[in-house]
Amino acid sequence: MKINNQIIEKHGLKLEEYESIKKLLKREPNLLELGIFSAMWNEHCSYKSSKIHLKKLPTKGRQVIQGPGENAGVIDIGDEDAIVFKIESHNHPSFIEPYQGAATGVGGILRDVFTMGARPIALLNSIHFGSPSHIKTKSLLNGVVSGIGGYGNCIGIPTVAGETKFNETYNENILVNAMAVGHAKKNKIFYSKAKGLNKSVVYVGSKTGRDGIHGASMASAEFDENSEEKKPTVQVGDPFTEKLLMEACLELMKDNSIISIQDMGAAGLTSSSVEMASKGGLGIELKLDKVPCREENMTPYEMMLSESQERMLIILEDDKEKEAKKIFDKWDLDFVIIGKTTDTNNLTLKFKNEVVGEIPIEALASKAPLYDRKWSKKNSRKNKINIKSLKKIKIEDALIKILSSPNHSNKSWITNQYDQSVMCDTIQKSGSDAAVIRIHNKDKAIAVSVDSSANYCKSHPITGGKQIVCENWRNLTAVGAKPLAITNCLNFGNPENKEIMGEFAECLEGIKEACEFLNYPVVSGNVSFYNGTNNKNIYPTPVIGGVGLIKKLSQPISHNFKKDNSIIILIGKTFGHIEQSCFLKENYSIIDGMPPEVNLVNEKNNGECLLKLMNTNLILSAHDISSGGLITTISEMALTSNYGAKINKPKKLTNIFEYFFGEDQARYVIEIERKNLPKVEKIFKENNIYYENIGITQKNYLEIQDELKINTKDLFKINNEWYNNY
Amino acid sequence: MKSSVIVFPGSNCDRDIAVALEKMQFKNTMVWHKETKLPKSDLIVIPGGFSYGDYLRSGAIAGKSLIINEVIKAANSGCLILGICNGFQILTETGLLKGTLLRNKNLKFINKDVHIKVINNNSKFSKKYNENQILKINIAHNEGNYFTDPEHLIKLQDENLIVFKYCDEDGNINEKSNPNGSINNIAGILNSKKNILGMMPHPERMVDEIISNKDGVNLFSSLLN
Amino acid sequence: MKLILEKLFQSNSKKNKLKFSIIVTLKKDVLDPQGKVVQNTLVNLGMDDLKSIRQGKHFEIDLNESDEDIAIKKIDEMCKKLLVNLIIEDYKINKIK
Amino acid sequence: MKLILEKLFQSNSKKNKLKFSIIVTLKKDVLDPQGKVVQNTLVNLGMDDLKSIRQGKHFEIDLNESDEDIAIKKIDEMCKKLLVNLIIEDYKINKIK
Ligand SMILES: Nc1ncnc2c1ncn2[C@@H]1O[C@H](COP(=O)(O)OP(=O)(O)O)[C@@H](O)[C@H]1O
Ligand SMILES: [Mg+2]
Repeated sequence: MKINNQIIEKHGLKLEEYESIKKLLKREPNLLELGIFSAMWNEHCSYKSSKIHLKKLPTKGRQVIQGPGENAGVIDIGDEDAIVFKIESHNHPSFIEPYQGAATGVGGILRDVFTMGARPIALLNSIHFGSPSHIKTKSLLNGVVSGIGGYGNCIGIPTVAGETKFNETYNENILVNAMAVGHAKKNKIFYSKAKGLNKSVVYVGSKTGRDGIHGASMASAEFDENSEEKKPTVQVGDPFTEKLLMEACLELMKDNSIISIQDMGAAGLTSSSVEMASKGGLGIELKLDKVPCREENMTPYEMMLSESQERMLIILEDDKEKEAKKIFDKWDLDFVIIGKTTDTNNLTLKFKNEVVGEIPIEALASKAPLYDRKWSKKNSRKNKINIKSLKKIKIEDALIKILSSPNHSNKSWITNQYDQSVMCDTIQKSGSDAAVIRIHNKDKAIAVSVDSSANYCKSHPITGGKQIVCENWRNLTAVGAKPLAITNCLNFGNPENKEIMGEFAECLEGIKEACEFLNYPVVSGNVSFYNGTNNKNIYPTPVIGGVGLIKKLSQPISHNFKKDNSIIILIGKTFGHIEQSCFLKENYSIIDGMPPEVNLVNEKNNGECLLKLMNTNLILSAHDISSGGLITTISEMALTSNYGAKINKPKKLTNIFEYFFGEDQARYVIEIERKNLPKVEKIFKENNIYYENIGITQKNYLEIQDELKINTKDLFKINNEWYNNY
Repeated sequence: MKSSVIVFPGSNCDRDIAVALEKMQFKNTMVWHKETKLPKSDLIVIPGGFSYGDYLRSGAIAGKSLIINEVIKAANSGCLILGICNGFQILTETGLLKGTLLRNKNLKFINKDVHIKVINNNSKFSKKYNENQILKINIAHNEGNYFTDPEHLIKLQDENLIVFKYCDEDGNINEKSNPNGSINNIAGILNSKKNILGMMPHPERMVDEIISNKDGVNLFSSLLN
Repeated sequence: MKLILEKLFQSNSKKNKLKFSIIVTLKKDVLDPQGKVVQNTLVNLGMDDLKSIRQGKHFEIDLNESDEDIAIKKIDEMCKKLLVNLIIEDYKINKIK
Repeated sequence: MKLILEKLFQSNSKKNKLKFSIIVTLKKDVLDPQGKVVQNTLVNLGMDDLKSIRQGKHFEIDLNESDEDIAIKKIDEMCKKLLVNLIIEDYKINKIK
């Protein structure tokens, strides 16, 4: 087949890019080679638009064993233990087929983690849907949630935390980000870098079918009206096979037979083989006749570009094939030597004794295009909202509006569909600031949370970027964990648009600043561009997934009030920042102005002081303040316990709505025993912490003097109604 | 006491039950499904999970495995058998327990802590509980909706073969406290000879205070002689 | 009362209820993990002659509708709206009686 | 080599492979939670004429066997041994080709 412009475009390549391909090859590629270039050079694999910005992120620290660049990041949690984690997007496939899209998203991220030698111990997800009233939303929500559950439950890894948000910006482009966390031994981490000549390249796992051919290009292409018609062969997840693959790989990893291992993710066999070879500075030769195929008459093109799930590529030490095969036989999985490492520095593809494709590895990897795309700074609206000019409402009504809104409703409808307890190490499940997972057989635990704030990022990307890192850090701190490192999933619109590219650059600037200041490095991540339809881009939605350490396990801190008549303290300064608040959005449909300012010094100080208090057992319960402000936080502490609270009216601040609903950062609400007040205050003063004693807990009622009195059982009902009636 | 835990491809609560058994001082052995001999054991546990992906019908394919013949032999000679969740489904598929487990009435996977009432504390599996004791225990399943024919249901009642029923916090057994649609709120049953217990809730998840509670402990200690 | 009468009348006038069967199958080339496992199991049980098995769904539908064309249209709508996942599944409607 | 020849020969002699469809339905008295929910959903979607819907399974089987009687026997065995839970399900075998 002669390659023409149409074919080039169909492969998602620009004509200039095709010219570079010819230059690199010093000839015209054949169709197979073109397909391989298109897979490797698209945004998803090459990071061509994002790379120069990603380079700015802090990725180092004493806690970091492996930063970005491998299948997942690795951090040190003391003793011989390491935690391996990463987040990844599966947005476009999930919009087309929500169940399978979400399921295979979970499957893919799990492989990234167990490829590195870690047993997965927790799953998280961040899912964003369009407006609840949009016709597609309900079935997408249903499909995505049961897909996530379907995969995680079957494979037997608890899904312990996440976030679920609705915003019309996602009407035609939902976000499904899945994060996996695994536990490994520090000295038993496996990498993808190939080493040595003439080593066997082994294919293990499921057979290759015509699944998602060009899925990687699809993931990087904008939707248009026809995309529902295009219907690429959807990848179907097979969690059962993944479970077998995971057990088999972990079993093989017990001895020293693996040189390098890499899962087949986006762009399947192509990207996995190229990645191993390029990292090792080697060539690789594949005999495609050997590839286990599910369908008859599959072509080299199809084999190289198939995105069939539950497959891995392994490079083995000499003479280990037999032993290794035994393990895969035991688990009823294919195990086939399909090639070897070479010194040619080429990817060489043979089929029926003929070379059907030959490409220099570096042309696919290091010489892939790199763009410094134009970007523009955001011109943020600095509008101030004057609450007094708005229609008068009662605090109670405003609070009910928030607690019963889709975004703030209790998520049990979702989380009850996930097995959160399997593996018997889940100490704290969904519903708290962060989930807490014990390290098996150990007296320590990790805390995990994922967070995003698209509205903040839209209105002022730098602040928004900083804010999510802080919120994530705060969520871990609130359960008594020392935050260690993050992974991030950067969901943005079309990078060829300079405003979108600006949102990207500035969000990253904010993330970088916060991570640097908090010593909270980025160890892995994923970029998803082209989220949008017909030139309508989604709001910038970077998602942060954080991992923290609880060194010595006692009962972790949860956020429900524990006792009657204990003291409630607000940590951090309240300015009453009401712009971009949930209060204005839910009650007045106003989304305007700047997000709350982020003060990294206060953030760090307040959080570290809170950890000190926790380590001296002075805290009964704690909850960070985020969307919805102080009163929403207090309500959440009340509605899951039998205790309410009696809160004083603010003395200084003029406007009571700004005080109770403002979303100023770096704040927490804590509950302490009366008798401990002097000790706690002393620690606050020593550490220069601004705090206010705002009230006490009491039985059954949440109360603000003269303003509000509401039964906690009613609060619970209000908070649960929306999902149950949706 | 010696116990064996049968491991199928796709079992995923096998480690959890092994940890619980060892914590309760059982001497436990894991048995891979392809094996044809069972080690000598006083208790055989078929754990939860998704054996063979729960494809076809949950428990159906595991019910055809080699080792199951040995389990059936052991059961017939009076060995104690405990099937939890997927294990219960496998036991009904092999016919060791009657009835079947259909999809949950809401067609969704359900994971949460529910309450169950000890209906019969006169069995080897439940003797350490009090009659009518209310336990809080975790369930996690897609197909836990127990169904059986009217005659068998009568038999279950007459011969006191129902060990656990779903109830609410105060012990009320009704439709509202029935999480999955099981007939008569049944959560766990015995065979006529009372040496086989199948139950959907997960007692192995309830043996550690820091994780949950200890309401599952007495099931295991009942089995220790 | 009026309502009940009307309903009675309605169902009388449509006495000849129609019955349909719908067979939903996975599209060609779409992975069928269930079928795969079932196939392996059958082969292990000694069924060597089995070449392939694919699993699908079946629905049996009774309609209060005596006009066959209308009925089929309705069934087709049900398939498209709920019963079938058109992205990965095909379906066939058969009249049983 | 011998093995390959034998295989070739085998598959030649049984050229007329047969294809069957099996429909597995829940027995009448068995609760069908899935069918029930589907039915409610369809009625909520406005399908008032729906009288009842029951969900079952469908298998499509290719056999390396040209003798129809033998084939049906084999399929029947597959049903009894694995595909059908005879306590709660009924089944029907149809030849497709
Ligand atoms: N899709 C989901 N999967 C699992 N847990 C979820 C999901 N959505 C929300 N949650 C849980 O619900 C709780 C509330 O979420 P959120 O309001 O985002 O918390 P926070 O404001 O503390 O970050 C958290 O414990 C979170 O883990
Ligand atoms: Mg929080």
